[in-house]
Amino acid sequence: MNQNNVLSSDKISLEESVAIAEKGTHCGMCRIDFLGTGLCPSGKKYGYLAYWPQGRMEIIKHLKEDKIKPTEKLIEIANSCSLCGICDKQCNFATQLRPEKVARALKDYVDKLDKSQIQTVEEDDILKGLREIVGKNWATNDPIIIASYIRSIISPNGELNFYIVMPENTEQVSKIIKFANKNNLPFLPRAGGTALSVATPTVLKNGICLEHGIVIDLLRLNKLEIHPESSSATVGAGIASFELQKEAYKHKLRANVAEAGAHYCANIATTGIVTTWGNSYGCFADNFIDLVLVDNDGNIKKHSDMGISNPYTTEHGFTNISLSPSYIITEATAKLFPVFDDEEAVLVPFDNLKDAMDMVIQLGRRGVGLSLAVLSYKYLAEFICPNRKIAKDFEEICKNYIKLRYVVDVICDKNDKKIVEEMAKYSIDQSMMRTLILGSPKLASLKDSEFMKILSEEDDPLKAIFAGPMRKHFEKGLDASPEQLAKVYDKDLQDFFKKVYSKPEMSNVVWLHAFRILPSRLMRQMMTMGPGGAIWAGDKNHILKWIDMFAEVGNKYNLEHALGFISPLDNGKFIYIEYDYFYDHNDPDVANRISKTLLETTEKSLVMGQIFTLINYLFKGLYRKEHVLYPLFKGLTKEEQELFREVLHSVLGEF
Amino acid sequence: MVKFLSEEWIEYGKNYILEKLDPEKDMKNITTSLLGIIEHVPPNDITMSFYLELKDGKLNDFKVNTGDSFQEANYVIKGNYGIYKDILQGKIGTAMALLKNRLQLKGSKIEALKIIKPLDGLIESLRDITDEFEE
Amino acid sequence: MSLEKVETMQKISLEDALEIAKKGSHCGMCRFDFLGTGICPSGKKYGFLAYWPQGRMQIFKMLMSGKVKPSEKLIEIANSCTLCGICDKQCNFATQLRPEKVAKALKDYTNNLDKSEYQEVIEDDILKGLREIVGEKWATNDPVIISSYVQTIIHPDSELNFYVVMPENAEEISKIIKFANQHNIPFMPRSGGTLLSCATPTVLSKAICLDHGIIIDLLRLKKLEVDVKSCTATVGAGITAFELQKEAHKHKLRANLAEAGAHVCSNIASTGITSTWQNRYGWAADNYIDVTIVDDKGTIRNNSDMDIKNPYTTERGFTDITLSPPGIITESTVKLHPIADDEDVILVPFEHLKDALSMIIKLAQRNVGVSLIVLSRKYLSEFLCPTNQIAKDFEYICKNYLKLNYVVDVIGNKDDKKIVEEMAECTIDKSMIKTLILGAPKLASLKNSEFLKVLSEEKNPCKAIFAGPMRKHLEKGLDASPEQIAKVFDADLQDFFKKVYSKPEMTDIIWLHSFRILPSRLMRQRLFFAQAGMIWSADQDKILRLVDMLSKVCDKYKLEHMLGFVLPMDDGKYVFFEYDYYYNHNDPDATKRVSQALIETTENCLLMGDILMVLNYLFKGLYRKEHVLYPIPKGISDEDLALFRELIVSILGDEFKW
Amino acid sequence: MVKFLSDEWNNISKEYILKKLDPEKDLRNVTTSLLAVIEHVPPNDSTMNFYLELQDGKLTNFIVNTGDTYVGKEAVFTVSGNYGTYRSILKGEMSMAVALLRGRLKLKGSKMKALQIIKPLDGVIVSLKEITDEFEE
Repeated sequence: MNQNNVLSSDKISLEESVAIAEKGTHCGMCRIDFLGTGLCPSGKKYGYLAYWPQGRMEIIKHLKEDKIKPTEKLIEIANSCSLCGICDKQCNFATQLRPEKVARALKDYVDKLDKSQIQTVEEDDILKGLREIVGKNWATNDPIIIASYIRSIISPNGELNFYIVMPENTEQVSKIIKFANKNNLPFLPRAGGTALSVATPTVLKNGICLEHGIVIDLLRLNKLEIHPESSSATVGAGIASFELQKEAYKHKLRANVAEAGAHYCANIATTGIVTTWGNSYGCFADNFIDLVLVDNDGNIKKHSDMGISNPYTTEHGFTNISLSPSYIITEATAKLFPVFDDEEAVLVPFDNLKDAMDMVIQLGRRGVGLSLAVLSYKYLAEFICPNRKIAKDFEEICKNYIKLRYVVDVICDKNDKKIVEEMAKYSIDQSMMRTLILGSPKLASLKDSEFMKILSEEDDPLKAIFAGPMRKHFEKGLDASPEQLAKVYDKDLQDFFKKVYSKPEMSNVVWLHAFRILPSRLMRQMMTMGPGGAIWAGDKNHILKWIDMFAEVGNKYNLEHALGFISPLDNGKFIYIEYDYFYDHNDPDVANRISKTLLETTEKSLVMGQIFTLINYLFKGLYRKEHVLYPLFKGLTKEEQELFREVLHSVLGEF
Repeated sequence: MVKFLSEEWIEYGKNYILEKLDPEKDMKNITTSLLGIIEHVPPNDITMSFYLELKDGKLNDFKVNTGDSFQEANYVIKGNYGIYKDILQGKIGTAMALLKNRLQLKGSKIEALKIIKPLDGLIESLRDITDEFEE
Repeated sequence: MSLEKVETMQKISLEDALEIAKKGSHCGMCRFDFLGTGICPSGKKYGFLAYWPQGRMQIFKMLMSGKVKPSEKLIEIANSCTLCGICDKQCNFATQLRPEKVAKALKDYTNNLDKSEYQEVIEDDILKGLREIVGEKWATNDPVIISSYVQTIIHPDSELNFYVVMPENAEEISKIIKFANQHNIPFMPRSGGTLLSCATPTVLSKAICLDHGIIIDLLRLKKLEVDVKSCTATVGAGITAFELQKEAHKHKLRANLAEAGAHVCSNIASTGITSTWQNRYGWAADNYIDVTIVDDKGTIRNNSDMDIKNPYTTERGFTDITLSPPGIITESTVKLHPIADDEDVILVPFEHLKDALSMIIKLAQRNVGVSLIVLSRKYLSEFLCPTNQIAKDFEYICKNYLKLNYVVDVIGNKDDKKIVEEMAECTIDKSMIKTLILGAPKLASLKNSEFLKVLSEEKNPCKAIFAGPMRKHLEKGLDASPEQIAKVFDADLQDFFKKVYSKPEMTDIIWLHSFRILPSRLMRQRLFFAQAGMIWSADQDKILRLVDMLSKVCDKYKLEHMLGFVLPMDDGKYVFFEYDYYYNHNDPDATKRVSQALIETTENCLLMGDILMVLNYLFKGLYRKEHVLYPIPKGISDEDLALFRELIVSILGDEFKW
Repeated sequence: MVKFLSDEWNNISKEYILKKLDPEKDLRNVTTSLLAVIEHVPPNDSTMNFYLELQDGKLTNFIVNTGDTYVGKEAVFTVSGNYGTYRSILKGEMSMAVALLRGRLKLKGSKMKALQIIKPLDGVIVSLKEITDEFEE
C-alpha cells in the first residue's frame, strides 16, 4: 500500500509521480465530463494533449528519462494547471490514479529549472505553412508538446521530428493534407487515441504509429447538432461518444456509440461502431446517414456524392489489411433511435458459455432486445467494481463460489423482458444489479466467508442467491449504499464519490450501457489487447472452438486472459466476439508475448474460416457490411497461410 | 553512389539487379511489370515515374520518365517523393507503405502482396546504390 | 353474364374472344407455375411474349384492330398452343378469364387466312447483327411478335419499328447495348412487364415506354442458386419472385419479395422491393449483397467494384425524376432470412385508420413482428375473394356491417403474437382467416341477411364475430370448404379448384404473404394505378390528412379509389403508403381522369412535405435507403411548383393541362 | 433547311436564334452555357459537340466542333448522348427533358438547375428543329 501514502502526502517526489504516470494508459477519460465535475480548464483552453492530465503524465516520464529538454512551453504547461482536482476525481473513478499529483510534481520540476536549461524552439517553414492554415496557436513543433503524444500516436522509441496541428474544420484538414503531400511529409489524424495507445506496446506499433511528420489532432472539430425531426445528429470529429449520447438523451434519443471516450467519427473509420446495441442498431455503414471525409490527396468528399468512386466497398480477402485510415472523417450524420419509457435491463446468469451463447443468438435472430450481449464474469467484475483488487475478488467469487461465469445481458422494453424471463430459469433484475454495484466491496470481502462456502454447496448457487431464499440475506448482508462504496476511495475523495454514487444513473444499468463509462476500467493501471472479430453464427461448435483457441494461445504465452463479450450482428447471422488479454504495459517481455498472441490467434482464426478477424476489421467501418462480411471467409489454404505470414513479417518484422 | 531517379541510378539499378539478384532465388521467376508514380518531386514539385518489368525473374525493362504520361503496367503504385525516399532509405517497407496507404495501389492488393517479397529484394539492391535525394 | 354463356360453348366467335382479350391486364401470372399445373409449353419453348397466353391475347387484339398484319410467325404462334388448358386454370385463379378460348380463336383465325394476307418479313442488318450476338432464334423483327409487347413496353399508338432480343447472359447484353449505341438505336429491358402495363394507359405512357428500337427481353437469364451457408441467393434477371421464394423455402429461408410475377432483379432496379416484410428485412440496398449491372455504355460491373462511380447514392429533390433504370441488373445476390419454427399470423381489425396506424408504428419502433402492415378492407376483400363480385359484396359487408375498415396484419413468432394480442381488443387468428378465404362466397351471399343486420347492431361487431359468442355460428354458417369455394368457378374448372383449395398453402396466410400470388387479383379484368410514397411517420395526423387528400382528389375525378395499405419501414421512422385508383383500361376517358388525379395528388404531396413520392423514388431501388430517404423532403414553394409543372409538361407534352 | 451539325446549320441556327427568339419572352434572360456532346455520329462513328452560350437570353456563342476536343470554355451544363438521341430530339420525337430523365442524355451539372432552364433551352431546340431536316442515317 505504499501507493496510498504517496497519495496522502502533499509533497511528491519526481520518482513517485513518475510511478503514477507509468501506470497511466491513455484511456482518455480526463477529456470528457462524465461525472459532472466539469473539464480540466487548461486542456479545454489550450487543446493540445500536453495540457490535459494524461498529457502531463506522459511528459513527466520523458523529462525524467531526459528524452526531452525543457522548453518555454513546458512552463506554460505546468502553470496552466490550476490544481482544481477534477482530474483526480475522474481518473479515480476509472483507474484510481492521482494525475493531479503528477501535475504538482511537474510544477515543482519547472520551478527548480533555471532559464539556461530551457531550449528555444525555432519556427521552420513547415510550421509557418501550417500556421498559415490554422493560425498561430494551433500548430506547433515544440518537443514537449510533441512528447505528450507519445504512446497514443507516436512510438516511444523514435525521434520527435513531428508537427502537431489542430484544425478547426474540414477545409483546414484538406489544406493541411495538401500541404503535407507537397512537402512530402506523412501525416496521421488523432482523435481519442485509445486504439493507438492499445496498439503501441505491441508489434502493431510500427504499423499504427506515425513515424515522423504531421499529427493532425482533431479535437477542435466539435460540431454537434441533434436533429430530432429526422432523429439524426451531425457529429464533428472532435466529439466523444459520451458527448453525443448526452445530447441525444436530451431529446429522448439514443446513438449507437463506442466507449465513452472514443471519438464518434474516428470510431466509424477504425472498426465501425461495435457495441452491444449492434443487433438492433446495425454495424458498419448502418450507423450513419452520411459522412464528410478528406482523402489522402486532401479532397473533400461525402458518401452521398455521386461523382466519387464507390465509397461503400473494399477489397475482399484476408490480405486486405489496412493500418491507417484511407480517409479522415471530419463529420458524420449519425442515426439516432428512440429511447422507450419502459426500457429495462435483465441479466441472465450462466455457468457455461454454450448455453449463454445459444440464448443470445436465439434472441438476436428473433429481434429481441435493443442491447444484447453475453458478458463474461471478467467484464462484469471489471465494470462493476471500483478498483482492481475488489474486481479480482469479485471475479473469484463469481467463478468459484456462485458459478456466475457468463451473463446474457439484455436491455429491452417490458415486452422483450417478459420474453427473456420466460426463457430464463431466473434472472438478475435492475435492483439486484444496483445492489451488486454498490455492494461490490462488501461482496468482495466475503471471498472466504462461511456464507460463500455454504452458498457454493447449493446445487444451483445462482438461483439461490438471485431468485431463491438467500436473496434477502444477500441484499441485507451487502448493505449496498453510496456511503459503503465511497469508503474504498482515498479519504479526500470519499465525499465526492458518495455524491457520485448517489446519482441514479451511476447504478442504472441501462444508462451505463448507453454511456459506456465503465469499459475504461479495463485499462486501469494495466493494458488490454482484445482480438476477436465477427464470426458466422451458423455453426456454434465452430464458435466455441474459436474461443477455446484464444484461451489455448493465452495459456501458451502465460497471459491473463478471458472472453470479453459476445454480441450478435446482422440479425444474428454473425456474432462479434472480443477476447481479451491483460498485461502490464511497462513490461517489454509480456508486451512481446502479447504481440505473438495477437499474430498467432489471427493466423489461426483465418485458417479456421468463416471469421472476419479484428486485423481485417481495422479501418473498414465506413463500408457497407454487405461488402465487408460477404462472401463468407473461407479458411486459408496452406499457401495462403504462407503468404499471410510473409505479409505480416514484411510489415511487422521478424521476432 | 548516385542520385535517386538520375540516369546513373537507372544504370546502376539495372546492372545491380542483373548481377546481384538471382532470377530464381531472389526473384522467384516472376513475370510482372510495375509502374511507380512519384508525386511532388522537389525542387519543382514535378511528377516522375519509373517503369520496371520482370520476365521469369529477369529484369526486362527499367526506365524513368518525367511528366504525367504513364505506361501500362500490372501494378501501379503512387505516392509522394517523401515516401519513396523513406522506402529507399529503409525507414519503411514497401508492404507497410501499402498498408498505411502511403503508397496507393492500382490492381489487386492480394496479387501485389504476393510479389512484395521479391520486390523487397529489388528495393534493397536499389537502397545500396542510392544515397542522394532532393531535399 | 354474357361471359358465362361464352365459356360454356365450344366454338368461339372472334367478337367473344376479343371481349376476353380486352379484359386482359398483363398481370403475367401465366408465366410461372404458381398452382402446380406446370407452365404454358409453348411459352416455355419459344420464350418471346407472343408465345405466352398473355401475348396471344395481346396479338389477337392487335390483329382485330388491324394494327398488325399476319406474318409467317403468326402460324407458329397459333399452332404452338396445345390447348392444354393450363392458362385457363392459372388465369381463372387470378382474373377469371379464359385465355385458352382466345388461343382457340387465334387458331381459327389463322386457319381461315390465305397466303396472300401474310406480310413478308425480311432480316435487315440490325437484326443480322443482333442474331450474331444471341443466335438466330433469339432475335426478331417480326411485327406479330413485336405486337405482343404492346401495352407492356410499347405504346399502343406507336408504329412497330422494334426488334426483340432475348439474351442469355450479361455478356450478350453488353454486346447488344454496344451494338445499339453504335447504330444509334434506343433500347430498353423488359422483365415482368407489370409495372409498364400499369403505366401504359396513363400519361406516363410516352415517358415510360420505348418509342422505337430494341426490346431486351430478359426472361432467359434464369440463374438461380441458393447458398444456404451464407443465407444468400444468386438470382438472374429472368427469375420471378415466386420462383425465388420457392427455392428459398426449400431451405427454410425466406426472401423479401414483390408480387409473385415480378422479376426480382428488375424490381430492385425500379422501386426497390416493397413488401409487408420490409420493416424487418429492409428496403432498397438493404435487400442485396451485390448486383451485376450492365450500364448504358454496355460496361459490366458489380456494386462491389471499387473503381466505379458511387453506386449507392442519388440526387435528391422533387425534380429528381428518373424514367429509366440506372442500368440493366442481370444478376443479384440477395439476402435470405431464416424462418422461425413458431411463426404465426394475427390480424387486428380496426374501424379507424388512426388507431391501426398508431399500433403499427408502435410495433415497428419496438421491432415486433417480421411482416407488418395495415391492410384496407379493399385489399382484404380483393385478395381473399375468388371473383370481383364476391369481393364487392365482401367489402360491403366489412364496411357496413362489421365496421372492419382496416386490419393490422402481423406475422411473427409466438412472442410477437402475445405482444400484439395484449395490445388488441380482438383479433382474427389463422383458422378464422382460413374460414374467411374458403367461406368468402357464402359470406358475400349473406349481404342482406338478418344475421348480419343483427350483428351490425352489436357494439363491436368484429369482436362478436371473431372473438365472441357469434364466432361459432359464423364458422358453421359459412361451411367453409374447398368444395364450397370451387362452386364459384366455371363448371369445367370446379374439380381443379377443389384440389387447389385443398392444398394447405392456399389457405395458409403466412405462405400467401411470402409467395404473394393474390395481389394479381387487383388487376382482374381492369387496371389500377398505385399512387404511392413514403411519409415521415412522426406526425401521424399528417398521414391521415394525406389519405384524406388523396380520397378527395379521387372523388373529384370520379374514380373508384381506396387506400391499399400502409406499412412501416426504416424502424418505423417512415411509413410506406399505397393508394389505388381502379379503372377500366379500355375506357380512354377514365384513364385521362386517372392521369389528372395522379398529377394533382403528386403536387399536393410535394406541397405537404415529409413525403417522398413514387415519381421521385422510381428507379432508385438500387441505392442506400439513407441516401434516398434523407434529408427528409421539405414542402415545396409555389415557384418550385411552377417549375414542377413545367417539368411535367415537358415530360407529358403540352396536351396535359391543369 | 440544312444538315445537322453542318457549317450552314451552325450559321443559320445562330441567325435564327438571334432573330426569332426574344431574349426576354422566349429565353427568360437566362445566362448559361451548354456543351452538347454527340457520340457515334455516322457514317464514321465519330464524336462531335456543339457549345452554346446565352447571356441574359442573348446568344453570345455557338460553335460546332468535331472530335473529342471540346471548346475551351467549361460549360455550365454538359449533356452527352448518341447521335440518334439528338436526332429524335430535333425531330421532335422526344423532348429534351424526357431524354434527360430517361438517361438518353447524360447530364454533368445539377439536374435541378438544368431543369430550371429546360424551357428556355427547349425554345432553342424548337428553333433548331425548324431549320434542321437532314440527318445521317
